[in-house]
Amino acid sequence: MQKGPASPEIKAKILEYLAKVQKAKSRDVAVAIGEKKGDVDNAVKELTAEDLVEYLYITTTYICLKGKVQTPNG
Amino acid sequence: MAAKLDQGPPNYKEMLPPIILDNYGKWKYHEIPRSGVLKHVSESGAALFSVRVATPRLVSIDFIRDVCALADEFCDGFLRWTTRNNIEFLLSDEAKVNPLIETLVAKGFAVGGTGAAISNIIHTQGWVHCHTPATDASGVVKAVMDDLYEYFESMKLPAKLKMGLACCLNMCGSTHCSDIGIVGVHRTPPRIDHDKIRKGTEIPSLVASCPTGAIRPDPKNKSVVVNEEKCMYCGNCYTMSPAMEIYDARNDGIAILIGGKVSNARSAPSFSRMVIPFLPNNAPRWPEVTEAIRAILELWIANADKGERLGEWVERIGWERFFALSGLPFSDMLIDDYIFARETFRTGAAFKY
Amino acid sequence: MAAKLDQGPPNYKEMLPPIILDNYGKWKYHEIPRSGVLKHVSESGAALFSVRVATPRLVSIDFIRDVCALADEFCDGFLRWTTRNNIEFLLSDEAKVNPLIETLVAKGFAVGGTGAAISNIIHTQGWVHCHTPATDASGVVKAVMDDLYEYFESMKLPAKLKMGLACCLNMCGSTHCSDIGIVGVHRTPPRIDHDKIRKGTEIPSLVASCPTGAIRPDPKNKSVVVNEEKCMYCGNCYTMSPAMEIYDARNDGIAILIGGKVSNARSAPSFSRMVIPFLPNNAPRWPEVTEAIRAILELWIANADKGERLGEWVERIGWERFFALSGLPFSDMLIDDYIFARETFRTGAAFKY
Amino acid sequence: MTEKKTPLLDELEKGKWPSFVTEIKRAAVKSAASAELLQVLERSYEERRGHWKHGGIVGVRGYGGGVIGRYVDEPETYPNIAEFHTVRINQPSGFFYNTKTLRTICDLWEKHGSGLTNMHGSTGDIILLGCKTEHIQPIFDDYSEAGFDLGGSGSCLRTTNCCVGPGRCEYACYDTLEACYNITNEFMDELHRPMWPYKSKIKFSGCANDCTGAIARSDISVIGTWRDTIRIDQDAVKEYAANKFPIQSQVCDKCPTGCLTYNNETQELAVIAEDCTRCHHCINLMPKAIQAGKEKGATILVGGKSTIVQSAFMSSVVIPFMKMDVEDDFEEFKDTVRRIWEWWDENGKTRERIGETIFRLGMGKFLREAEIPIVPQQVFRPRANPYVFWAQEDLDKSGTALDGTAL
Amino acid sequence: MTEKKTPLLDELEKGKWPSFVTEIKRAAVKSAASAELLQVLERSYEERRGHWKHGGIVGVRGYGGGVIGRYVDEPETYPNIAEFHTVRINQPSGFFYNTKTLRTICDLWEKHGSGLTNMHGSTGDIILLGCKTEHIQPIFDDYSEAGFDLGGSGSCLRTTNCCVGPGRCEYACYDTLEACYNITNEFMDELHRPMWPYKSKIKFSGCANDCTGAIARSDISVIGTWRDTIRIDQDAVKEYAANKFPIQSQVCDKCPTGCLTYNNETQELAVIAEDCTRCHHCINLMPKAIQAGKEKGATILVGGKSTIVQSAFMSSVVIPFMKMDVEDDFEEFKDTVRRIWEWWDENGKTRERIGETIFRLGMGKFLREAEIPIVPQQVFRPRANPYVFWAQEDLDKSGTALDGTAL
Ligand code: SRM
Ligand code: SRM
Ligand code: SRM
Ligand code: SRM
Ligand code: SF4
Ligand code: SF4
Ligand code: SF4
Ligand code: SF4
Ligand code: SF4
Ligand code: SF4
Ligand code: SF4
Ligand code: SF4
Repeated sequence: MQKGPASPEIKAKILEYLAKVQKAKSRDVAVAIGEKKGDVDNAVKELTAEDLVEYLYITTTYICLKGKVQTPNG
Repeated sequence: MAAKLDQGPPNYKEMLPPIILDNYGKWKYHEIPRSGVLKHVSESGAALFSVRVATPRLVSIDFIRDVCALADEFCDGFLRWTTRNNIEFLLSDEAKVNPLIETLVAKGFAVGGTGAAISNIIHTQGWVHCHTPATDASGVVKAVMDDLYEYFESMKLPAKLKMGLACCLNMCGSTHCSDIGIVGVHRTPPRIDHDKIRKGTEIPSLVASCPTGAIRPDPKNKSVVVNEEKCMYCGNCYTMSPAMEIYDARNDGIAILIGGKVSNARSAPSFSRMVIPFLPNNAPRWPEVTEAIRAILELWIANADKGERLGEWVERIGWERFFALSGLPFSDMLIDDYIFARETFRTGAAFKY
Repeated sequence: MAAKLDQGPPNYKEMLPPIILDNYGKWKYHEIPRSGVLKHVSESGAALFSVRVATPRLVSIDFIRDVCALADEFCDGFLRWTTRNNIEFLLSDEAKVNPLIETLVAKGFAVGGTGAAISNIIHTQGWVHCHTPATDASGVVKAVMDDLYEYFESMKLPAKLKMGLACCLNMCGSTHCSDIGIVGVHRTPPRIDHDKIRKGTEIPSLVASCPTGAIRPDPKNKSVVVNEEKCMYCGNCYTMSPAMEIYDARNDGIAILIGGKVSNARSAPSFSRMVIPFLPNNAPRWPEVTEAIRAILELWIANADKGERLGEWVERIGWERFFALSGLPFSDMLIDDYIFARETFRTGAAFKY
Repeated sequence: MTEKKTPLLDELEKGKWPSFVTEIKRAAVKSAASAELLQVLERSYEERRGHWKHGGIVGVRGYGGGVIGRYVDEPETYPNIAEFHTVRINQPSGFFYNTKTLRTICDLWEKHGSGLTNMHGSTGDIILLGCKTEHIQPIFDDYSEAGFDLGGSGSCLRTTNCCVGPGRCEYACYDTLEACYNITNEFMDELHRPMWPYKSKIKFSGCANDCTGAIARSDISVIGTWRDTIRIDQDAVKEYAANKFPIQSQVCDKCPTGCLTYNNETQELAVIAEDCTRCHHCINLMPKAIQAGKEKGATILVGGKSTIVQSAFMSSVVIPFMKMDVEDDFEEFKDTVRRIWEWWDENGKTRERIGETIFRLGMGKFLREAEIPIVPQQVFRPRANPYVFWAQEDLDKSGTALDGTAL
Repeated sequence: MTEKKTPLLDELEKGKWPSFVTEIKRAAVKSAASAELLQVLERSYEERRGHWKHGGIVGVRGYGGGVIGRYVDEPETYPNIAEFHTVRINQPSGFFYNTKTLRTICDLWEKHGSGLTNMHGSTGDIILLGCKTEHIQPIFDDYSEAGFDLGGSGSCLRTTNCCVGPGRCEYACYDTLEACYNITNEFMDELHRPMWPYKSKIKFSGCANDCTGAIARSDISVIGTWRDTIRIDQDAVKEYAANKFPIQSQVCDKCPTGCLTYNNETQELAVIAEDCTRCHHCINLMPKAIQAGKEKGATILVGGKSTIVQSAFMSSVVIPFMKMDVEDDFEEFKDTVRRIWEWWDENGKTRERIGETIFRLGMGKFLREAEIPIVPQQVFRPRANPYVFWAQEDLDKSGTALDGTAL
């Protein structure tokens, strides 16, 4: 994955895309928004630190907008 | 104060006793003066004694505190765990070894697991914490190790015996390369709660979660169907959705695989192979499982050459001979029919009876 | 007269000499008094002498008639072929053995192929008669056997050496389990003649003819397209339609596989393994091929234990060592990437350099 | 005959190994087709490519195989080999001949074809190499009259084949010659009328040496063996010892199971019977002293084939020991093979050899459905994965309500 | 605490092996959650089934893993374990501890959670077993403050793990403890931010004994070895001989390559250097007399994993020998691993471990594209099929006109 500050445009595109789906693999996000996967991963790192996006581990790790996917008892 | 991100694990250097810091990388040889004790001698002549003690792995903080008290008393506050969930007390003072062992024995600790012994069984969560187990982990381990305790505290086996237990096909216990592997197996496909699926499950992810592609969407029903011929009962779909109940109290149980190893000594690492496809979950003490394992173990003890791991012995005599000697039934369930099956077929006319 | 349907092959009983009829199934042991001669002794004490003579397999009727004349003179009119295209003259009279051999030698026949020798090379049609060959068969065999003739007429190898040649991947010569296998290989996908396809080819059959599913219909074009990534250059499509030219004079050639066997003696039957992915079709005498084979052979002779087949030797020393000793380049082409590749990967940390 | 030059091929008349070029030239003296073959072949040597096309149906009435159609790619230049088909004649068991039979073969072939043959094809047939379409039926008629029949081609039982067996070999554990003959005759329909997904081959080897290469080359491999223990003649052992034969190093040390011990003092050999895998090594080295046990028969293995599609397969054991008795007319074998073919015919895809069908659908399923008893001898080792398919009807389904309550 | 009965579990307090039931009971004294766990577990023992559900997001800010969400299936009955999540704490290299550190772990866990742990999880983490969602961030904050970090979960680099190595073992061929520590710190993003197709594990074993089980259990297995020849101390050999240690039968006869010879008279051991595969057997048996060579490093193997989907894989050799030097900051290793992961991230399907990706796409392609030199040590044996894929651009395409004429 890339290092250093992430591109604000990519971050915006990721949020926009994640709003449309329940959850997604970062590779699929990269393909969908036409960016390099490494850049998307880097942007996601910042978005999670900003509490906008979270990782979701069910058999594999997805990303989704914070709070979008419910817990079983929730 | 905010948490520090990415600071990494504690530095092991702070955890090393002075004798290790002084002799780091300079160990010359070791001896096993008695079962449960390793003596490592450095080029400098310094000797480090490790006293190995079993744990149930699932321990309370009070257990750890007890252990800490002993380590403070005998080991200047240093100890370690092994890759097999045993504790090793690290002593630089030989004079303290026997007192430590006496104290340990008095407190009911199990000392052993070195050399040609059974060590702790690598195992997993089971009914204690996981969602897809086909059996318990800690309970089976307890039952088996109680039964085989003599081989933990002595060193009278032909060679080391490494056991692993996993409570489902995910095989977190890495039983696939163990001398004896105990694997929890479901035997029935998931039971689908269509209402639950309609309420909450994202169907594409559910479909994708099945490793064998056994789950198809059923748009009419707004649910899914399972192709039972393709299902190998792994429970991955239950991980994705609680609507796919996989446990089945009457049909869950245990399979036994044997003969794997990972060391490169003598023979290449090898997979364990299934010899018993199913034994029932006869909790709390799984007598069928303990008996089956003891029988295999005793056959090995009686027949193996010195230094021969279980799998090395079976490979030497031939699996067909192992079945003859053990009296275990051989059935089509034991014949591979998965991706790499071909290499298991006997492409030759030479064999025993 | 109308032909008799389904009368089956001629009855072998009519082809057996009296000594065989008398001692059928009663043979006790055999000796190899000299290269090319087998002496089989019966429980009755009777001795049958077989004199083995090479053939080019592709023979004229006049050759067969010559042979018949000899068989009449020395063998009461009885002889046989071996499973490896040699002739065996069957003599019940020991006194005739040497005279026969002298006559054979005088006429230029090659006597040998018994015991620890190279026998005839099992081979196929090549440019003589087949439509998909990537090399000739008989010509390569002639070149190789001329070069290795000394090992046919003597018995000084470590063990038997069984060679096979197939002129394309169909492997009619069954080179896949030979000590040394010579395989004709195309290296380029078929060249499609779209006009020809439009004129005469039934496209569904053409699509179905490809073993790897590399051919797709191209309805727009009324033809087909080949997915070059999937094509392994077998030429099966050319069998279905002459519009799929597969030969490619500049790129066709020969691959060498070694170390296979089929007997169960000592070790289980095993596949041959590729050690040279390509040598050019340097007709008429394929010097690169004969040199490569001789080099492998001499390495084996110099290093193998007595009685050790080529593959048994390589397995004992390790393939990595074979490459080091032979100086043959190792490349990704030799690493399996097909269905059963996994078992060829070195899942262990022990190896030589 | 035209006297065209063949400088490249002429190179292949040099050297000590018998030359196929010489043979083609001999045939060319009498056959215009063979003469043209020489020309085409010389061209192939120049251009390094073949000149043949496959194709079309060339056959005889009532049969579906036995002939391979071949056409030269430039019929105008080579009119005599415009058609140049192969006829496969089923060889006698063990490739045994009397000269009369051989001469008949030659005479008929001189009359009808190129005068070139392969003795034998790689499957076992007498290969008559090169004739015109119009000659095929007459060829068959003439050969038939003379007592011959066609071999197989296409998706049928191919020409069977066997080792010399009891005809000349002390190792034969069953009568390979008779088995091959008898069983071939039993399956005439299967041989002559291709009706299966693909080809199927049977080879009969009298012992574990497998001199027909059955395990690699036949879908059904019949390999002689015995059920009891090797027999050792201690007197003969002493003779080997007297002749300074290295019994310890060559025989005992190379016994794969280490079950043979040689006592240097008593000069006696001993075997641990239950450890011997009947690999045949010791017998090969000391045929005068060691022989097979008394209870003889064969191991039946299934699935051998060469490379195309799924890789080469070797046959693998399905029946460790079967009696192969002439007296019983090989009935058990025939029955078994019928069940095996039936299963394959039912389940195999087009162009799928039985080994591939078994691999695709599972050995267990195959054995179950072909009603073959399941024994550990069928595998080198059991499965390494836990993916057992459980027949659901055998399980206790009484407690599996969705909510987990017992029913 | 309520005093419910647990007759089945009580059975597991009998016997000599330490009892996990006793441990849960000890924790139950202080933790209502652990007390309820005991009840649920007793029920599991009665009903022979589990009662847990997976799910949902439970994590800490900025991280994508390290916590496993767990929920009991009857939250009303068991409110204290309605949420009962696991927190994975990255253990120190080699599982070494001082008691101060351990007590800190205990104290913090007493404050926030069930008081139950696994020492250690099967991957290597300190497992804190059972806490509520609301406690997770505080747990992390407290542990972080005390110098701990989370381990991995999800599609990331998982917590790495190593053997005791130079800390206590004379066999260590490189510094496993430092390698594990240093390399883990290098890959913090990969460990904490799951972004790959699936999980990836690294285990470091100091020698061929592989005491971490790396070859079976890690995608990247780093196994210590040496490049030159074992060193034999003949005096020490004589000592073993004096102590009647069976050198010939236990050491030489079991050397897999037969390259060790013992001279009974001189009591000396000799090795044929080029035949030794460095299997470590002789060193294991005679650690005082035999040691590794001087040129030490590691073999890098790739692809190990357990059973799910394509079967269990063992790792296989990609780099036979690599220096693993602290002085170089393990740069070569880090570079290589980056290329390997990049290739996998590019080519792997979702939930495909790297071993499966390599198997699907071909070892040759993987090695080429990850720029790893190709050597025969990577395979047990070469391919048995002739299906070589030829890079078309490397071939001579000048003579392949459709009609076969040279161009
Ligand atoms: C402490 C530990 C390493 C650690 O970092 O924690 C360790 C320590 C030693 N191992 Fe190990 N091994 C340890 C797990 C393993 C494992 C992994 C496992 O158990 O899952 C293996 C691979 C198992 C396999 O092959 O399936 C392992 C295979 C070996 C071997 C090879 C045995 C063989 O012949 O196949 C040796 C050599 C020997 O025993 O002579 C060995 C040798 C040793 C020595 C003698 C090394 C030394 O000189 O210090 C240590 C004492 C061994 C003993 O107990 O007799 N160790 N050893 C692990 C103890 C686990 C436990 O609590 O029982
Ligand atoms: C004549 C023939 C059978 C036939 O029906 O035609 C035959 C005949 C004999 N074979 Fe064979 N074998 C014949 C093909 C084979 C084959 C198949 C092949 O060549 O494709 C094999 C399997 C090859 C393989 O393993 O790859 C074969 C593997 C053996 C072996 C096992 C050798 C080994 O150690 O692996 C023996 C035992 C021996 O040589 O001691 C053997 C032994 C024999 C004996 C000694 C048997 C006997 O007592 O009569 C015969 C003389 C062998 C010799 O030439 O030294 N025969 N033998 C075949 C001669 C072919 C030829 O012209 O050269
Ligand atoms: C003539 C013969 C080679 C020879 O020179 O001896 C031969 C020649 C052909 N074989 Fe073969 N095969 C011949 C024995 C074999 C063998 C060896 C054997 O039977 O022991 C094999 C390998 C064993 C096996 O069956 O797998 C063999 C495996 C193939 C294959 C690949 C089959 C597979 O499943 O992998 C093909 C391709 C096909 O069937 O389409 C094939 C296809 C062909 C065809 C029919 C090519 C075609 O597709 O039209 C060849 C006709 C050549 C011609 O010009 O007559 N031939 N073929 C052999 C038959 C002679 C005979 O009847 O005695
Ligand atoms: C906690 C632990 C078992 C234990 O009791 O020690 C564990 C527990 C789980 N494993 Fe595991 N695995 C654990 C080590 C392993 C290992 C062993 C290893 O790492 O050496 C393996 C086999 C090696 C491997 O990676 O292949 C392992 C192979 C799996 C798999 C199958 C992966 C595969 O590719 O075949 C799964 C299934 C999955 O990923 O969806 C899995 C999934 C799981 C999940 C997350 C179940 C799930 O899908 O939600 C389990 C959570 C249980 C729980 O209640 O917390 N776990 N898992 C181990 C981690 C503790 C730690 O961090 O130290
Ligand atoms: S083996 Fe299965 S049931 Fe057991 S802890 Fe791992 S995932 Fe859970
Ligand atoms: S149990 Fe496993 S194999 Fe069966 S449907 Fe669920 S995910 Fe698929
Ligand atoms: S190997 Fe290929 S080219 Fe040669 S005869 Fe067989 S099918 Fe024809
Ligand atoms: S040469 Fe073979 S693989 Fe290639 S397209 Fe033709 S049939 Fe298919
Ligand atoms: S297979 Fe056996 S019986 Fe047949 S010829 Fe060969 S050695 Fe003799
Ligand atoms: S047949 Fe083979 S296994 Fe049996 S004693 Fe002889 S050499 Fe040993
Ligand atoms: S792997 Fe080797 S170096 Fe590490 S602890 Fe085990 S024996 Fe020692
Ligand atoms: S390391 Fe293994 S191969 Fe090398 S000498 Fe020692 S025992 Fe033999």
